Amino acid sequence: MTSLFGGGAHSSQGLNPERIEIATAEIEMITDVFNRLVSVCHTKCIGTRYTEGDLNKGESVCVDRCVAKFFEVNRKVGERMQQLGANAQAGGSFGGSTL
Amino acid sequence: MTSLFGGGAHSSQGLNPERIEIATAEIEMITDVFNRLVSVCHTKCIGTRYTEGDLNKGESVCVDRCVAKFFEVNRKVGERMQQLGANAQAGGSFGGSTL
Amino acid sequence: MTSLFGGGAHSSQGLNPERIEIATAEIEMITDVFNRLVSVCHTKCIGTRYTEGDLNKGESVCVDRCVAKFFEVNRKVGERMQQLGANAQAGGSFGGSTL
Amino acid sequence: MDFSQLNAAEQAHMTRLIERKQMQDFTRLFSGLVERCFNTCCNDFTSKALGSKEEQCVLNCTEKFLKYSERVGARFQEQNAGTILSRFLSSFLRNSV
Amino acid sequence: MDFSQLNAAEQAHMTRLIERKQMQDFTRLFSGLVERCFNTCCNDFTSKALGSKEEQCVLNCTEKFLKYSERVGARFQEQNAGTILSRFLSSFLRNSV
Amino acid sequence: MDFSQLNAAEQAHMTRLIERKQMQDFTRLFSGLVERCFNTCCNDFTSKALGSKEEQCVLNCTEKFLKYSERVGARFQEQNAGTILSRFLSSFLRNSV
Repeated sequence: MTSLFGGGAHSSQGLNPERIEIATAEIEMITDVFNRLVSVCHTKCIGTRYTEGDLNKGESVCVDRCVAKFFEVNRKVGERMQQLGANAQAGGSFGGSTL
Repeated sequence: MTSLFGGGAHSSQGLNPERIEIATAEIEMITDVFNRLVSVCHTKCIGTRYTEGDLNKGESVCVDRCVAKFFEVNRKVGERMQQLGANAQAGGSFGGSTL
Repeated sequence: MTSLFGGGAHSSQGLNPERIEIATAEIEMITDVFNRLVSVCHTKCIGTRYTEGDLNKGESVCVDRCVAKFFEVNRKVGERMQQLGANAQAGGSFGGSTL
Repeated sequence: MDFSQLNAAEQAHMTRLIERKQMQDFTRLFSGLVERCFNTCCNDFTSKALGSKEEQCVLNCTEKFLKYSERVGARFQEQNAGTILSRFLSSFLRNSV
Repeated sequence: MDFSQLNAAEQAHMTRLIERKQMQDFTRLFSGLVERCFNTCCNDFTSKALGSKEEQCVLNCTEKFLKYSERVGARFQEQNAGTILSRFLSSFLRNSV
Repeated sequence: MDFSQLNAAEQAHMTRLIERKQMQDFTRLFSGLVERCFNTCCNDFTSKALGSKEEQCVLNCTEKFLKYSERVGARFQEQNAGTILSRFLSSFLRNSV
């Protein structure tokens, strides 16, 4: 019982639990980032008066720049974390060691 | 391996993975809506001075109206989404196509 | 099929579903509390000007007190809930009975 | 919720899942309550001890929140929320297949 | 995302998982939208009925949000987000083993 | 946490689950950090490029957040949080059966 995905199948036909878990973590990360992006750029760019249902010109341009900038920040934060030696293990010192 | 719930049992005794997944999605949706309702009506109706532990009259009435109005908005948003042709597949174009 | 963890193995070698579920709930609770603590004390203690990368003295002291106070509040809320007779079953009347 | 279209094994599975979800909801309710009351009641960090005003605020906040949640839960059920939402979800899923 | 390193069984498993995630995302998108539009458009609780101004606000809020999400989704894909993020995750995991 | 009441198979299962949770926590920590720093540091959308002031703010925000999280994590452990919270949960579960 070495895996949440049951079995220890490592054959080329079966499921390799580790590969599955990493792929799952990737999917969860991308979804999480996307959801935060949607929330954050909405607050930055979309007015709250709602007199119309269309995105106006200013909002559209703002959205494009907001997404680009968000990815730039994504990269900067990632680089800085690597410089500072944070990794998933160190990450364990936040949530992990609390367990 | 066509399902997260393992096996492809479609007999009347076994678990039909698709039915189970839809029922699970229903439960998750209702919980999610309820949690947001709790949060949103608390902000709209409950004072932050906390000089007493009881709901006062004004707060109680506000809560009842807030819940009713929230469901009205729920309906309106659902109808508008259907008019605009958004469905779970199209929904895939938010989180989905990002994968 | 009495458990999400499959099987009803209660032997000393197998998995006891109930014990596993309680341990899982514990882990989820601790993670949840920790994440909220991180968010809440950041807002209370960390300035938003970011002219430096270090925690200054004032911020460090604030963080220590914030964590201590948060646990104090944790205890008080827990005690009050028990006095008022709220338990996981009653908790079912929030999310639960909504299902 | 209406699980009448599910067979016995599926209903047992869903019941189990709902029980797990309730345990999860309860712990989330608790930590959300702590966060909310802490946020509202504690704003002085010149000391690590909880002041008597802060403590009273936390106790009232807890009590009021429990009463509040009960009221919201009761109204939620009256709205027949489960049925409405699952009908909504079904119609979207049907359109998407 | 690039699943080319996975075998057929693993790819099938991931496809299934992505489908579940999309269903989840959709319901979360919906409830998030309701929360957002309700929060912005409804501030008068002297009545439980939705006023005509509030209703118009909710309809516009919904339409605008869907258009907004589509635009963000398109930009997200152009950025090749999936590839960048999985490379990032891999490099951290590699460092940590 | 205290898993001494679990048998070997159960302990192995929980260890695996904790590892998964840590990976999840790490990715969530990362995306939460990006969101927080972006929110605080980026308020000018007349250009899509990150200005030098914005960039410095993001770098400092990241560094400070990591130091902050470490400090909170250390204090959290000193409080013996795991033990207190699981005792709390147990007592509620016991009352509810």
